[in-house]
Amino acid sequence: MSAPAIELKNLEKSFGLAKIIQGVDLQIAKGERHAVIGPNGAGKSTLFNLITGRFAPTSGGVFLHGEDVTGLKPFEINRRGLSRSFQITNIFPNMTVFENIRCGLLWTMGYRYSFWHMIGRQLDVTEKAEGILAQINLSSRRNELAGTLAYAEQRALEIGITIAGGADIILLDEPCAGMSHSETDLIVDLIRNVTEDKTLLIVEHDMGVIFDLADKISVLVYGEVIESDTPDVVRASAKVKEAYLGASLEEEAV
Amino acid sequence: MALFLVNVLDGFVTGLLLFMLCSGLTLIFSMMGVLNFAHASFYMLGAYFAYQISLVTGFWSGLLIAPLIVGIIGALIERYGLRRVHKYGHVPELIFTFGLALLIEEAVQFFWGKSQLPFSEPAALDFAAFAIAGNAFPAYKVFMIAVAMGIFLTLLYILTKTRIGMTIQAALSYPETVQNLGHNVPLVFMCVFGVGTAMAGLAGVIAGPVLGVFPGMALQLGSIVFVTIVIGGLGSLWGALVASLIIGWLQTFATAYDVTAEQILTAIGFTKPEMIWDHPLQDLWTLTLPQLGPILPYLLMIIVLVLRPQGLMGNRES
Amino acid sequence: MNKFNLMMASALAAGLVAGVAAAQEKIRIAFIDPLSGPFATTGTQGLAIYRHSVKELVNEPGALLNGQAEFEMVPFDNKISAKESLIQLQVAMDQGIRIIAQGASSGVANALTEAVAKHNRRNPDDPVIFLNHSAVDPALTNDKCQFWHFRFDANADIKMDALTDDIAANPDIKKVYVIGQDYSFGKAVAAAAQRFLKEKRPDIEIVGNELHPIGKVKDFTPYARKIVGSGADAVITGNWGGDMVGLGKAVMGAGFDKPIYTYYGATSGITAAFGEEGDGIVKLVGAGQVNPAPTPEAQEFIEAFYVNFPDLDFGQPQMANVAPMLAAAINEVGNATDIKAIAYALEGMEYDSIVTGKTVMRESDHQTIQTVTVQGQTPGAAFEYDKSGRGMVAETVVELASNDSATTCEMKRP
Amino acid sequence: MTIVSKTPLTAGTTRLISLSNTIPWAFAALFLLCLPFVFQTSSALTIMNQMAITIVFALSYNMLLGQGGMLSFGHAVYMGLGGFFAIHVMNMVEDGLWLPLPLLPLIGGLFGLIFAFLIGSFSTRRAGTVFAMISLGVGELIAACSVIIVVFFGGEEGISGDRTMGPPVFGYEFLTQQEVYYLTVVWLLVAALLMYLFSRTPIGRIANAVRDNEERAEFLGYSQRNVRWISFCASGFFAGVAGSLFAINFEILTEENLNLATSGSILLITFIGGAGFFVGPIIGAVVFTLLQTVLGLHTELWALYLGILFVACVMFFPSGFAGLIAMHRRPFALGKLKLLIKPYVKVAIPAITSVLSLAAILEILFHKRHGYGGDHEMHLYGIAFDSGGYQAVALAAIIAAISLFLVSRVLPEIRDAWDNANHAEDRA
Repeated sequence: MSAPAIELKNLEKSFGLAKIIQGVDLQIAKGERHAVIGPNGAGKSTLFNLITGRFAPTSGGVFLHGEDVTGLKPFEINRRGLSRSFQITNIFPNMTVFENIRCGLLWTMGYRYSFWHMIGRQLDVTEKAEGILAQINLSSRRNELAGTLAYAEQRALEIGITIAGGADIILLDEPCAGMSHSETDLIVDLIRNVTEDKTLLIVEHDMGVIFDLADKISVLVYGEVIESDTPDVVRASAKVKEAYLGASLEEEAV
Repeated sequence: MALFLVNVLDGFVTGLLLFMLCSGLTLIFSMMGVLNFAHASFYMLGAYFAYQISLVTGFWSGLLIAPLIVGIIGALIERYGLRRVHKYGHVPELIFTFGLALLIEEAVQFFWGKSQLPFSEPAALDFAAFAIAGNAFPAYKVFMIAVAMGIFLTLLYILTKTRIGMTIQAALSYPETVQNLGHNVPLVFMCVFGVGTAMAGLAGVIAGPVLGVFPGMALQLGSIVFVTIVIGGLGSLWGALVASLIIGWLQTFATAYDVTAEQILTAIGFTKPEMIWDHPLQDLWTLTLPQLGPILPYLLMIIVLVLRPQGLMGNRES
Repeated sequence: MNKFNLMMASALAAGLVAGVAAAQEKIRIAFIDPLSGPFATTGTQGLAIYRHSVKELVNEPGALLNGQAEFEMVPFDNKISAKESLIQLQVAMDQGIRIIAQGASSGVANALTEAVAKHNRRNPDDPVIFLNHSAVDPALTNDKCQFWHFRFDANADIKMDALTDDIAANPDIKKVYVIGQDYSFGKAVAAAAQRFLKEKRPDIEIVGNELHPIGKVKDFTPYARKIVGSGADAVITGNWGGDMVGLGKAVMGAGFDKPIYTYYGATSGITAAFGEEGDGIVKLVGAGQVNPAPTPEAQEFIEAFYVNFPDLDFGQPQMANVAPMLAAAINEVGNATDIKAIAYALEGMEYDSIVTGKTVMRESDHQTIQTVTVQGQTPGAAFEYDKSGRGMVAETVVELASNDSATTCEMKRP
Repeated sequence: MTIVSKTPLTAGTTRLISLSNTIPWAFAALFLLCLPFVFQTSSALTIMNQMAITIVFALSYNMLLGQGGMLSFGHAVYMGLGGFFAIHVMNMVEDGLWLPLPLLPLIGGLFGLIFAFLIGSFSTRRAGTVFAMISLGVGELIAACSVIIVVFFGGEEGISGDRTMGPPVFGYEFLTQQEVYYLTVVWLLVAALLMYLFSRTPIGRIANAVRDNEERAEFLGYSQRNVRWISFCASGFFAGVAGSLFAINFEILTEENLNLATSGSILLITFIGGAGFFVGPIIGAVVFTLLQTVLGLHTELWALYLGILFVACVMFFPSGFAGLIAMHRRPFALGKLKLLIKPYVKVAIPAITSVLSLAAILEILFHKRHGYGGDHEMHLYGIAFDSGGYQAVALAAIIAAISLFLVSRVLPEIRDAWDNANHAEDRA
């Protein structure tokens, strides 16, 4: 069997004295949709930041398709086929929606640092960007400045930028945060759509979304994975109930 | 040895003077996130106001009133200028203060002309306090040390012993906590800017008789002040003090000792070319330490920024 | 929009040029010196002296072409920048002005003399003449000399010659400290000091010879310490502007009470800044003299200057020679349009100046030979500087100073 | 730290050479080529040359500030070093090196590029304050070195050369200002076009992305440092070209070409023009050169006015002149620009009067204080009067007060007209 898409080996991260991630081991197979849940402050975002190179781990390792990427910079990890979105909308506010998407495309389409291509003439880029715009349903807002979009549209754009480059591992950090039910449904459809045949790692508070989308769920509590299995098993797990569902989930559901 | 001692004292005076400017700048930067490019211009304003006042009532009242006027002007500029620009972001803020520096220089020339003004130390302090091996140490410089130390101690006291000071200090390290100052943040900003500029004004009054009062005095000191707080670490008061003293001594000692490149090069085994005036490396051979003095702070800053971008004692990055 | 602006720009510029080009029957002299910025005082003062001398010595007496013509000074602000000077030179030439006067900063003078030489080489039928009234870098009349440049001030070497005469006559001076700004002029001063002292008083020891960065030193105290520490009996410096004030105040503040010989240690706020402390200590070497007025005409002339320009000082007497000497050359030629002939007429001209005595424009290098004096800051002088109640009084007077000095100039004449 | 102003480049799929893109360039070229027939004096040509050089320099600066979000206080270094190398090469040509003058800017550009590459290797690691401070330090350092390293920089008097010593190009030896003008203008067009095209390449767009959000760009596969570094190098190249053009025009380079004042004024120029727009620096350069040379001939206070304009610009229209013009795009698109004409004209007269009378107050006060003593006769706007008494100031103050009052009366009308012009449907 080939190496897992993402493998974390005894990953640890401390800020000063505070140990935020304490020895996480996790394997995510290729093509799997994997969700990470856990109460606030469990270290989910930190875990994302460790995988994507935003922070360097204190110890342990991160492997993509068997390759050690521990301590690499975000752009180096991205070039190995991993792309992520952010919990707090992170787009290019002073550029148009179309350009936002296009920025996500350029590196993987081989334009890199090119100053000898006229970008407007690269029909392959344009076509692909238009395709993604259609996919995230923003074609009509194509020439608006991204900063002027409505919140839900910005979230969609965020996902669009993330998947534009065609990375085969997608990390989504609370894509549905702050959305209404109808908007959430749209986004979930979108996510399912765009991550076809890809490996997905997602952090989300909305349990409906998680159980709807995920093939496997890992539960992170105080920087440790206490359970990692199929939704049914997790739902039934006493450990999880005790540590997480018992207290926090009810709170969350309010 | 005697000369060494004299230079230590002189460098100390220079460093403390620099610190008076840097402390205000640091205060403003820490609280408001604004790198005030015009800080040295307020220093210049202080000197000019003090000169004008001294014509009427003498030096001592100028020492008190001039910084006050400068502080009020600073507060007004914050209220009606900076606050307006604040919403556009940090770069326009920096550019605003840059423009302010140009404008103040022009305004000063408009009112006082372009020549150096005869602003001298008060007669009461116009004597040599003591002499070390024939080198007189003017009483005025002793006074400068006293004032600078006084300011430093007052500042230290306010920052560590009073409530408002604690809050300010917290804000120095954790900018987010500025919100804890309560709902009237704009007023606090205005006061901080006023106090910061008033300190620059005070430094101007004190430095005027020694360094001269002329329209270029802000420019001459402007970038050095920046360099100092960047070396010390943006937002760190102790860093500002340490960096000020380092630069004060660095410059004093660099000018005090005539180490030449020729001595060094000969010492490590090179021979001086005979036709030195035609040699492509003539400038290398004729280089002396005093020549390099003024650029040492910039060199130091670049090295510090490359190796330790947060500065010597800074605890946060830009 | 940019095109529109450009058009407006050009329209404005053209209107401007056309406006001034409506020439009067006056002979115009372009005065290109700093009139704004940190050195504006120097330029403003020079312009005032020019205007005064044009009025008193040429126009009112009708001394130009039998009263048929008058001089007019046209000021151009060069902001003491070489680039700006070249632009102003171009503007002046476009306005039909062929006589250029400049003096503040040898750097600018170097740029101008080259530009003038280039222009005259490229336009041999329409030459321009450059009258340098106070840029004293010796190179201008030595290695860099050229036919169209005339210097009316005594150059740095000539001044040093006079200055060292004064030092040589003072047996108390055994050690001298030379300090200057790190650029061509400062280096020229240092070299000349060494040369003349060695020649005139080999027993004098030069205990310090150093250059400091120009305009960059905030606090001269460390330099002052070195000077006091060296046990010097006199200081020689070519510093000007803020560097002069800074150095002077620091040296005196460090307890130095012996002579400080300067090139530019007076007026423009410097005398006021030194005040009482500088009395009897600060010396200045310069062409001509102000206190006491050397001639009754000079007395009258300078008095009138202070009446007309109460806020300014009569600082550089030799500037008053430019207009009358130029007038004499034009009179000799008979018109003001044949610039080449005027230049030839200036060469070798002898002139009896009211302020600088017998004055000769040396043919070999276009360097004026005239009276050079060493003056001391004295309270209660008749013509005061900076309204400070003190002025510079001549102490040593050298007539036709350095008359026989050598030059490396190889003048190429058209 | 990001620039707030918006990028105007909305075109995504337009072809490189579309008609609408070519016309402005062709028009600009034609216009520039015809200018010397209108303004024939050498000084007008010199001013135009200076403008052209400033435009190239400002555009290169805006590659940093506007396009890349890097605030530099030391950009003169690259222009100056490029210029110094160019003038040394010019002197080598005089000694026999074969190089036609029109190719000289390439050399200067190359050296600008080399130094940008070296200095950028450590300065572009971070944006924001750290970048700004390093640029300030490097700028001061090189400017100070210029006085120390005399062999290369010529000390205070600088290095001069003679452009006419190279091989003639098609019979031209560049003796006249006119020939130099054409050389400069061709380079201006080439450089401006290249910089414009650069902004439309992948790296140019990613530079915008890094300016807006450097972290996000990193997660798209781009190293923010490399993106900035490349922009920095390109900017250095064009600054070097500007420096060479300076060398060709003025035949002299001095410390002034490297110092903080020059770096500061290019920031001022770019900002006044509008850093968020490609044409911004062009407008800024033209306005600045005019203020400096033309206004400078008429008043000693030009720098004061410039300072006031600059500060007012930062406070009231931070997107610069170009931003002011761009604001009218919407009314124009709605076909309602004409609604604005009447109120604009109405405000223009009192506004201009108030500006002139306020300037008059400054001028009279200044004349009173610093004018040639005793001589209180003053000429202003073609009127001769006595600046000694208080009458003149009082008169100017009254006029200023009245015209300012009139301006304040017209303002609501403008505001209404503006609202109206910016809405598709008519408002009562």
